Amino acid sequence: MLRYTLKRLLVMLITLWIIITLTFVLMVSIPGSPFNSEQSSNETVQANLEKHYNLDKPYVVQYLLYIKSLATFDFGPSISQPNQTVNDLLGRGFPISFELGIVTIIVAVISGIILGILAALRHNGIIDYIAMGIAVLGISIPNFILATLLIQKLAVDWELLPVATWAGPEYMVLPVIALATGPMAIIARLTRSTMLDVLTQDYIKMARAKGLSPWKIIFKHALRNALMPVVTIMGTLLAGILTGTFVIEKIFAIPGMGKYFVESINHRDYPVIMGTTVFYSAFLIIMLFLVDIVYGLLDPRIKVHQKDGE
Amino acid sequence: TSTDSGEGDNPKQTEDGKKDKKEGDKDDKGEKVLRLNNGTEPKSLDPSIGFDSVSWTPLNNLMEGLTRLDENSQPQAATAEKWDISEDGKTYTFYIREDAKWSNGDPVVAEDFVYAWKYMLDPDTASPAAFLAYFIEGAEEYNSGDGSVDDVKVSAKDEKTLEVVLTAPTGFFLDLLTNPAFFPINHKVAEDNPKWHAEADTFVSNGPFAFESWKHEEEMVFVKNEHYWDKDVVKLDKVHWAMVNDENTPYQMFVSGELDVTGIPAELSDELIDGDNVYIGDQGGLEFYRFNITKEPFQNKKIRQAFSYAVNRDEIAEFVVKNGVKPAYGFVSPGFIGPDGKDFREGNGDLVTFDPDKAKELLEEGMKEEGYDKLPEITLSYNTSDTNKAVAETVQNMLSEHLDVEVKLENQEWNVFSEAQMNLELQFSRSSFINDYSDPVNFLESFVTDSYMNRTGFSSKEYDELIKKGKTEVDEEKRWEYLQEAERMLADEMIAMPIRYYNIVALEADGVTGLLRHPVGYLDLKYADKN
Amino acid sequence: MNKDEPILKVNNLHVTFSTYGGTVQAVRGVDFHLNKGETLAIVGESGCGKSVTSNAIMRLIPDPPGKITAGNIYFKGVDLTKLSEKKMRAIRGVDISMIFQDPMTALNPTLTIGTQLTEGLRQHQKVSKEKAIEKAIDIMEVVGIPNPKERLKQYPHQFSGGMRQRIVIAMALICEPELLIADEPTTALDVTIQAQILELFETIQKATGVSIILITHDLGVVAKIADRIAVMYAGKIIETGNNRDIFYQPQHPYTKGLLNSVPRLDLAGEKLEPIEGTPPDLFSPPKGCPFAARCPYVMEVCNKVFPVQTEYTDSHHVNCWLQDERAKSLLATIANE
Amino acid sequence: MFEDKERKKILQVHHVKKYFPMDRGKQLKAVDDVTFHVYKGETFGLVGESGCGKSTIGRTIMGLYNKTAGEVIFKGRDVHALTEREKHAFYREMQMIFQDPYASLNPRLTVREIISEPMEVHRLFPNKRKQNARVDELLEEVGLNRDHANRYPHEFSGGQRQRIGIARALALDPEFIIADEPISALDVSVQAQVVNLLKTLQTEKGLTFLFIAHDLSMVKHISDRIGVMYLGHLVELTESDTLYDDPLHPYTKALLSAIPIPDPDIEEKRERIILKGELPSPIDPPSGCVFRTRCPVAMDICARKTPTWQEAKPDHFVACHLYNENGPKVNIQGHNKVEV
Amino acid sequence: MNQLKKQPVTATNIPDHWFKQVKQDESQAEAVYRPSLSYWQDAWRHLLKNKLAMLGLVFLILLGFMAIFGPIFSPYEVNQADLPNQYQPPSKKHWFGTDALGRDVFTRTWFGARISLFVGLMAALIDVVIGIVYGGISGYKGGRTDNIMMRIIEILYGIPYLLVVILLLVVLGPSLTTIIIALTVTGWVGMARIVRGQVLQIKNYEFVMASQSYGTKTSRIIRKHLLPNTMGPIIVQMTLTVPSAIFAEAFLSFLGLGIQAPYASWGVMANDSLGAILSGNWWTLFFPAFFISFTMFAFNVLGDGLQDALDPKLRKSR
Ligand SMILES: Nc1ncnc2c1ncn2[C@@H]1O[C@H](COP(=O)(O)OP(=O)(O)OP(=O)(O)O)[C@@H](O)[C@H]1O
Ligand SMILES: Nc1ncnc2c1ncn2[C@@H]1O[C@H](COP(=O)(O)OP(=O)(O)OP(=O)(O)O)[C@@H](O)[C@H]1O
Ligand SMILES: [Mg+2]
Ligand SMILES: [Mg+2]
Repeated sequence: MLRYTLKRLLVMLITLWIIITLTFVLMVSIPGSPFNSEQSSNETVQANLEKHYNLDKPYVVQYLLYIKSLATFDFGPSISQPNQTVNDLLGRGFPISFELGIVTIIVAVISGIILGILAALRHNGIIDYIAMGIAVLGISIPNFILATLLIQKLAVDWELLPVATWAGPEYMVLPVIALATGPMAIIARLTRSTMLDVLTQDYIKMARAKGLSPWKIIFKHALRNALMPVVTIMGTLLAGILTGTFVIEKIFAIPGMGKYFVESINHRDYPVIMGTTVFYSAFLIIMLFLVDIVYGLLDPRIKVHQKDGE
Repeated sequence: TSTDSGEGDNPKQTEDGKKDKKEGDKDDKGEKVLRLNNGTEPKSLDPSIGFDSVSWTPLNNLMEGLTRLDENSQPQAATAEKWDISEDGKTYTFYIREDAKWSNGDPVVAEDFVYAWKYMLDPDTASPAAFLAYFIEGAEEYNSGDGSVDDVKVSAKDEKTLEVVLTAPTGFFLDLLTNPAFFPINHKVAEDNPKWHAEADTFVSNGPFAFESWKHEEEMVFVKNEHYWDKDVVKLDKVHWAMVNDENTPYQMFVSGELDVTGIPAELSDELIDGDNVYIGDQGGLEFYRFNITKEPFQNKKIRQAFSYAVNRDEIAEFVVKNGVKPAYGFVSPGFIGPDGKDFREGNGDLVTFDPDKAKELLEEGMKEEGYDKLPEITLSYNTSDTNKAVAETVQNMLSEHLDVEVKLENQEWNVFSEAQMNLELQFSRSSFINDYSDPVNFLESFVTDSYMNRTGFSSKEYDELIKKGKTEVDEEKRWEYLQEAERMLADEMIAMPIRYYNIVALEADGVTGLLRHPVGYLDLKYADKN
Repeated sequence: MNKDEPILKVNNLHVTFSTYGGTVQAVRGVDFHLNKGETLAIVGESGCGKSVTSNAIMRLIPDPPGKITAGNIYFKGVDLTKLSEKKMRAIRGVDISMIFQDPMTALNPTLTIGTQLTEGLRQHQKVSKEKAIEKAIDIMEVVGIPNPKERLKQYPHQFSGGMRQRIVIAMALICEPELLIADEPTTALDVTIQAQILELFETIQKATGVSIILITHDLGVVAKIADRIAVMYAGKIIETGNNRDIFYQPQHPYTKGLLNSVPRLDLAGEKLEPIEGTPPDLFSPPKGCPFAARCPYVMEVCNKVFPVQTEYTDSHHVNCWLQDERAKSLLATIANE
Repeated sequence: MFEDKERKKILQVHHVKKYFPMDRGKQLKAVDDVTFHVYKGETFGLVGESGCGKSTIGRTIMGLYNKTAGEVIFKGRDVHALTEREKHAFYREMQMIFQDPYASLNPRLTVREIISEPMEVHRLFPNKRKQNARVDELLEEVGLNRDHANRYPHEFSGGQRQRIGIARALALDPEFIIADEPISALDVSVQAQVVNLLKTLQTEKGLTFLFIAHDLSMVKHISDRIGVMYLGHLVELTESDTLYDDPLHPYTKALLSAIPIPDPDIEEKRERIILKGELPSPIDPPSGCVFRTRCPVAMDICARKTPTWQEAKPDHFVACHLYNENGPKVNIQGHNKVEV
Repeated sequence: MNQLKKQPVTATNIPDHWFKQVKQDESQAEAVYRPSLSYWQDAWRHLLKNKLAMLGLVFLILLGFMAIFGPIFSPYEVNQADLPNQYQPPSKKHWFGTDALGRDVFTRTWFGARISLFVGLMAALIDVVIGIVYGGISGYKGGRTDNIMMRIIEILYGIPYLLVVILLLVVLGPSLTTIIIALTVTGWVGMARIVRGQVLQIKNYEFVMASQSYGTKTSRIIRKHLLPNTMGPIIVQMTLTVPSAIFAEAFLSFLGLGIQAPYASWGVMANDSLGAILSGNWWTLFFPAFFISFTMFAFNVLGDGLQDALDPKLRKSR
């Protein structure tokens, strides 16, 4: 196990390194620099700025400098927010995005699963159609439209909830709904199809033959098995929610890190681009790894280290 | 000189405010709390580094320079009680108020200014605003690494006296000093803690407000500064700054009472713009389209002119951009008062008009001159934004309707766009300009040969000469004339086609009064009140 | 008919499934009974409706698409087809238990053996967890699983096929049912393991007196363990009788064919005589005898009318027109062959 | 069957091992040192419990698995040393029928496509017409009719499907067919159909069969010689009648006794050797003799020494310490007691 | 054998001559009684029976029809602006109202349908092709190859998409092709993972080994044996790809990659009209959004139907 973990860790590091390198190449090959956004119409000023951020050095040197700073977990200063280091930005934004992401995932998973179960239990019945109708809507309405709509109705017109900002639990309700709807829909569809499959399994029949109540059968016997595919997509889903929150964070004025993924690139804020990329990729790779582990926990048949080779 | 990036229309100077309903109950026990929206986290509250409105708007209320703009947007004595100007107009001597104090109780001294400005000019500081101080002798050399800090002609004559020597007489220098880049820095604090400006606890201010708390990316809270020399006129107890960077949300927060001031989403303009609680004011800035005269067919002046005549700017302002913006019939936006007391704009009158017949005529002539049967393909590029797109679509439609010219549209990501524009790769492209300081020359100097802002391929010795004179002429009236002539020349050559001016629009909640806004300058809450 | 009231009596049971392709008439009028303490084997080809019959007794036909369209199932005098789902649930696992065909799939891979063993007990008898575990350990010893205490904490995949099947049996027995339905309990197992399991069945029946319905297509197993045998073909029971009746005096050509097609280890070199052809399609079962298409002695009547039941002996009943008076001559020629 | 020692060995399997790598460097010894040969024209049966390595041997012989050690000699050439081209030719001489008639036919191909695929791969026919004619011929050979060619597997019963599988194996006209449990998934009444078909084909075409099954009664019925496997090892090998009349290995005896006989009277009198315990894991098999953990007559030596594969009687091979030259005679008697 | 029968039961109403042995037709005994349909016919029959799927199909055909002919029915040009006439609610003159520049929303909606449907379908198709090839190889080869190919996918996930998009913009310039490239450059990843999972599972089926046993080449095995059996999940994934491609197109157009103003796809139209929620000019947002949902719905039910129809009835008949 230890050897396996170490091996896996090494592969992760190599993957990460390739991502960083490719990102660096992409970054410097697109037009624009952090400073040509008119601010420094003056060449001297421009030169000063470039020198300050080592951008006057050859790319190779910049790359090596960057790798070096990475090794010390110091992503350097942000260019567009000079008082802050990338560590500051991520350190502040990540917990918020993570909180939002986790709550969203929980809501999406729970509601998606319930919807999926209902649909599966009433296969081809009216409830099935309604649940899948909701799922179709959920997938086809983008979250920014939903968010604006929710604010207008729930917060402005009916005054049930605050409009925006991040000042307490009630501020989380609307963004979570807006973010969770899409994943919920996908999870609902997934749960439905696996549930339909699981419900025909012999062990479900066995459970019924024991005279267990339908609820016990669903939650104890069926659900766990039906969850496997949901877990599979969880890693990328969570990672996706972390980056995909940009629009929602913007609309709800949530101080998360979603915006850095977009703004760092818009501003050509090189250190932040690299920082977010490293952070996100590492997170994603770790999530995928965790998913494997959770997979093993959910299904005792699967041992983590057997998943690949087979 | 600065054009806005990406954000397009709603330049950040349209400040918003906010009111937190929940906290309101608690604070409203007689406390006057104004809730505003700063849009985003300030880039930096270091006066030398900030250099954008999200930084300088809060800074303008925390700090104060030697001068401050009054309700007529004229510089008035602030930290400086009074000043002398030498006869050649190059040496300024400022006398700092005795009662000017920092929020930690330290007196504001001349050394604080010297420190701040030299710090700004230090090449290692890499201040993006440093060029603003190039009017000071020795500044440019020092900043570019050619000179020494000792040659920068800023000095503290004594504790409260500051002397500045300029390279040339500069009519708008006092105006320039209202810019946050010229704010003082408490040198004792700064030497002790170079990061003093990064957090609320370490921040020392000398303006109407002091920094109470700063939750990064979330909220800033200012309180009335008890050490401010003019604290009696400050009526607000607190200012909350939210950071909501969206078009619709701030308005929705305003409606639900979470903000006191906000902008108007374009789509609601028709509905709201005529309301009593709407403030509309000029803003020094222009949206315009550049012709690249190195690319066909815009090497031809008549064709350029034809394009300009074919655009109905009234309709663009009224139906497309909305929000009470004014169509631009000249380059320099209204709001710059000349020595005769007249607005620069009024003085020079309308330089471009909408005249489809004349446009057609000119186009034909132009085409004949160039020997075109058909115009080469024309692509209009703009940087991505909803309003930019709508304007471009409209212009496209107008050119098609009035000139029978089919123009292709192309939008690009901001950085890609601006780099292409700078490299003269774009044929016909959108631009915008927001004044950095309050003088017509600020815009006009963009088109001198070699200017970073030129981006059209235009080069005229005559024009360069006019601008040079427009900058250094001591006689204000003459200076004004040079500038007006330059503007007329720009219109005649038609190397850029004005579309519309910028403005500031704000919705203010009932009872909110006394917010000062300037065509060039930053929101001032010194006199603001809320009942 | 036996004097003491049978524990289970199935009358004219019909089960259908509606599918895209049409309606499958999986069970088409099955009658049989089961006496207390006896073992009834239901044999027949794959797809003839054995499992559907047993599921119908448990009322475990998935509905939709399945439905019991006619017939009664009397368990100790109560008609199970009329019971509410809730009452039925109280019977399942307590009075009637079931063992499923495939031990690999009948156990939930994600739950421990202990959980799966005890949950039925806890549901029905509301015993404490400790009690339930005690009982589970006992029953695991009965079915012959060593170290039951540790084994309870393990997952199905940690057991071999034979052990899993024993666990499934233990699960069926834990509430001490009166009727045990075993649907091909050894089909998935190897002969040496099968031998162990069959032994186990006999032991348990001796100990508890449980009545067993054993569903299988392995005639060897039947010969060893069954008291009575019902031969099923295409949704109908075509011959029933005591163990020896069926093996030594099979009357139905299908039963004979079945016996002939099995290679005998003890009889060397004998040629196998397979039943040619395949069973009919249950989407549109033939009007007459379903075996007619494959029957070497088919008569015109066979294609038209389903044979009435003939009582060959007291205990031995056949549905075949060859038993009819009018087919005597034919029957005689067959006997001479 | 009655030809003499001069019979030609068409296939020789010499000390073949097939280990599957597992995690943590462990190995699953699916086939461990197996030696036997098959004569031309005979049917060689291979029996054993599920998971004992029968399919693995079959697949290793076919070259579908790479061997771990040993040699597979088919008609004098080592199968695993063939070049790509030789291999292609080899497939035409040896074919395989698969265990599961449901899983071994692609549900989305027509019967014609299934049967003609090997011919297409080997480019046997210049045009489609000839190929189709051959498909029709094959279908009739295995007792289906040509109308069936355009249907899909799911429209057939298990027996019919297995015939399709057989037709596919015959498509390349092989001399040698490995039948990997071709009947175990079928109903008894259908099993006989398929077995009879295979027998007929054998006599008609002079085929050689390696017939794999776990049902000893069926294997005995069809085979000339039988090998009994246990946990990757061959434990006994002899003529099929001899095996039944005079089994030597305790496992063979247990196996024979465990097979239920469809005859109540015999069943009633019959005594069984019930093996205790379960099949050990091939990942770490018992030391010495792999059967010793379940063997009713296990001795000390069984745990220490692996029994050698030897000809205990003429043409009767066994791997058991009871029959080792220096093995203790006493135990043979002890062993005889448990006999059926 | 000849024990006495007790009272033979006789069905008296049956004519005696029926009790004669008859010859049974041998071939009939072998006949398969199930209606004989080819695989695709069978699938098609199932699809036809699925009312919802048919509804979806009809909707899609209708959408396609309107995309082609819708703009022709309208008296307005797609880009014909009429500024003073902006934001007219739906009326007889403008069925779907007018937008911010006074253009006819009805005309623009159908024009947008062309782009959105094209982009959605193309993206889905290309995703499928690349995903199948990549996932198929990765899953089939397994082991080290699979491992490396999966790491490459992780890398693709990790690289900031926006950077790639901007690079594409710079290198290729705006066009429909660019947008399709941008949509598919990473879009296939999900599909590849799904195909891989399926192939990993299916490659262990015996029919694959059977095919190997006579020397079939890998490419043929993937093509003939593995892929046809992975259709179900592929179809589901495809139905999800279509709407997400439609929205992604809007985002990319916003960045300047795709279709250029004044032409607009549904996604762009919806994007541009977000303010309608505040202002009450609902029609500008509603129509494009509605048709996106509508398309999504149609694809979904059709996809579900297809999946059902293509599912091998393997298990059922067993
Ligand atoms: N859920 C179902 N939907 C449709 N048809 C079904 C269903 N369950 C069973 N059938 C059909 O009912 C018939 C009888 O099936 P059953 O499972 O009882 O056969 P069996 O005798 O148990 O066969 P086996 O020996 O293979 O288990 C078959 O034709 C089968 O196709
Ligand atoms: N590809 C493989 N990878 C790993 N282990 C394998 C593989 N194929 C077979 N095995 C293992 O090798 C052993 C022998 O398997 P094999 O399939 O040869 O058994 P068998 O005798 O054919 O059994 P059955 O009668 O069930 O078909 C088993 O333990 C099996 O799990
Ligand atoms: Mg069954
Ligand atoms: Mg096998």
